[in-house]
Amino acid sequence: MRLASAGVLAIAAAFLASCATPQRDYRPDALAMMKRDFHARGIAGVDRLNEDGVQAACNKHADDPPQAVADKLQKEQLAGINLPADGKLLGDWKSGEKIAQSGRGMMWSDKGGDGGSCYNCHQIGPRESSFGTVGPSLYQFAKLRGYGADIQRYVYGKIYNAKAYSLCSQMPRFGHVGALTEGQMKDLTALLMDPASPVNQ
Amino acid sequence: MQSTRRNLLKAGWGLGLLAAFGAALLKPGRALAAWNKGAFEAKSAIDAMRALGMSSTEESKDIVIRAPDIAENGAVVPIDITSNIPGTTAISVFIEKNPFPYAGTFDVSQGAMPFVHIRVKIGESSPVRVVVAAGGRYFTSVKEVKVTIGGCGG
Amino acid sequence: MKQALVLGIVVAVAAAPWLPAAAQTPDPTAAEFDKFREIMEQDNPAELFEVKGEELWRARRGPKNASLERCDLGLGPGVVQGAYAQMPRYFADAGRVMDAEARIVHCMVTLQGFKFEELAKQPFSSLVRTPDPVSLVTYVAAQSRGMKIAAPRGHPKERAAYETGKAIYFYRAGAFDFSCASCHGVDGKRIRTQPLPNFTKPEQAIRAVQGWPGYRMTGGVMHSLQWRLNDCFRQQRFPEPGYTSETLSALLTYLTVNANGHVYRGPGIKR
Amino acid sequence: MAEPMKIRATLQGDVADVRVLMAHPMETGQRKDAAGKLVPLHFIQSITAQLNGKTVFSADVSQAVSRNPVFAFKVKGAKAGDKLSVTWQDNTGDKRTDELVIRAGS
Repeated sequence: MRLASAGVLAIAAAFLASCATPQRDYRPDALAMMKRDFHARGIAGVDRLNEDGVQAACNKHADDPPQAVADKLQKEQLAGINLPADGKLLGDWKSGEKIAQSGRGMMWSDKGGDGGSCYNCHQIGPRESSFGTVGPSLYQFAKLRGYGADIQRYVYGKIYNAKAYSLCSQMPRFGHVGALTEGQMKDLTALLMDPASPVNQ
Repeated sequence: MQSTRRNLLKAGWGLGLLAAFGAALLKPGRALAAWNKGAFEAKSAIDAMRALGMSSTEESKDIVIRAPDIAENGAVVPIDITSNIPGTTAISVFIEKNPFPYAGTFDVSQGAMPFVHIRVKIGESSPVRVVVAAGGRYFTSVKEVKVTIGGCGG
Repeated sequence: MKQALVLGIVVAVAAAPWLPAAAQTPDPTAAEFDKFREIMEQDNPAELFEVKGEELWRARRGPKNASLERCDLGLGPGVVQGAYAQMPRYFADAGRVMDAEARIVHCMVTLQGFKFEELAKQPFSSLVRTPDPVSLVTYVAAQSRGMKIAAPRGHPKERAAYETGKAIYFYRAGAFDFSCASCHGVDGKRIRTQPLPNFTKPEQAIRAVQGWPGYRMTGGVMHSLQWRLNDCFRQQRFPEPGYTSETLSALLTYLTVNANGHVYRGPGIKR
Repeated sequence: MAEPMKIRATLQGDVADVRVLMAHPMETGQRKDAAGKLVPLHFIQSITAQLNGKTVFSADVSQAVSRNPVFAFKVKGAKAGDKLSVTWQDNTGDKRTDELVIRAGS
């Protein structure tokens, strides 16, 4: 009796092990399949299927890379952020609101960059009720956190390259990939940081 | 005059009413007058109502408008309208913020219940006004529909 | 009496300024949409395409002047009932896993003699044209209305398609570093006002299948899952996936298997 | 040209709950096509429903009605076996009539 049940257990354990064991990594199969099946369209070339360093680290570690890996890559990303040469980080918040509203840019149906898609994921101004919730609310951003130069730099830098602050953030790297111009990023920074912006009322 | 009574026009309603009646008489077999170009091309609800001869309207709680507070998509907004006003003959719909607010009239005087379900385009958040004709009088009710932006906007 | 006659139309509802609440659980906007979903589904223009698809299914067409009534959707030649709910599946004659539309297109090519390149040229609906495979897949899907989703996992290629599809789902790349999971990887989020189901969870994965093929209110056209995935990749800032390609069948295998066991309600209506 | 409607009628007592799907582009005249040209106004203007040949419901509508229109209304005094027909006419003069025989309620 005991023997029999032990035997059953052993078989069950072996079966479970065979199911659970060496989880084959299907990522190479997936990439090979995609490379076979995708084609360039408009501005979206097939080179976009290739991972860069940040993407590779995040893909490999399911968006949770070891601290050392994250630190090293974040430092590199931070070093790539070009702050405006004139030292001014605040543009026109009104234009920033328009950029935040537009969900276009960098798709095969676009000519290049366009908007910031900000409202897709964030609550920002008080008048727009159609806002996404993928990212945190930015309503009253500076009113709650302060208007200082360091916070301005952080906002500009975060828009330029969110991965410099959190390696596997879901936020795009707008400046890094050229989706937004310096002027546009200044306008968006103003939307969040200008004391006159409706965001801070 | 009752304070609840809202009158729409300064003058000319008698004429409009007469015109509507005249047209209806000319088209036996069909309850509605000829497709009212003037009303459909009016750029405001008040002008459309004037063209339809809706001289004065009374607010009524007996008109039930079931429409979303927030429409998922302004291209297709479902609206159920039920009139509990005795003797209801027609139900008209005005989407006040649309470029051409008058959306249509539904004649229920010849054997239909005072109910209609429609799906309409609403360009931006707008009051949807319903006017019910009953016993030669016009009753009205309004429902605000908010139109949102869904999807990624791309 | 005439003092009241002066009034213009009274804009009765002075729109109260809508102040968004920061945290909303459960999402009242989504709840409001759900309230009207049933009404919209009750009378769904998708039915117009279902009727058209049935005509196309039975008609002798193409260079070979054949109907699709011998098309094998996995349950034997000509069996349409329940076939949609049991796809994607492995088809030995094609040597690959196919989703419903991929299989229908395969039949149009092999049985009717249509050229794949022609069918793939403009495969998605526009305001002026609904491609035949879209109507056909709507008809086929409708014949699984009320049935349980049961995408098969018996064949090794079906299991491999699931795993490959899963890897594609989580693969971040492109201009915005997005994967499918960037938007559909956590619970309770939304883009603008559109709720984002987390398809990695069985109870939410059904929402990748439910309502498709769907009559889309935006544009008022009928769309299939092939279109849905194509447009996801566009917004993911990826290059374009091939129409009915293995990548899309693999991804659909991952999504559908996750939804197995849920009841499919037939072609639906989408925002 | 005009494609068939889909009509459903469900009897509840002597009231027929009628639901109609129509295939029509309902162009507003404000949309531009792929080439950037305005697509002309093209929309259903009037709808008539007849029960055994007698008009029981009619409507005049504008281009604000959604593409592929859906209407529902309720006809009094209907019974199983009655013939219900629905006709629409658009601004180009195009017309379509479809009909069904009302079946006993469930």
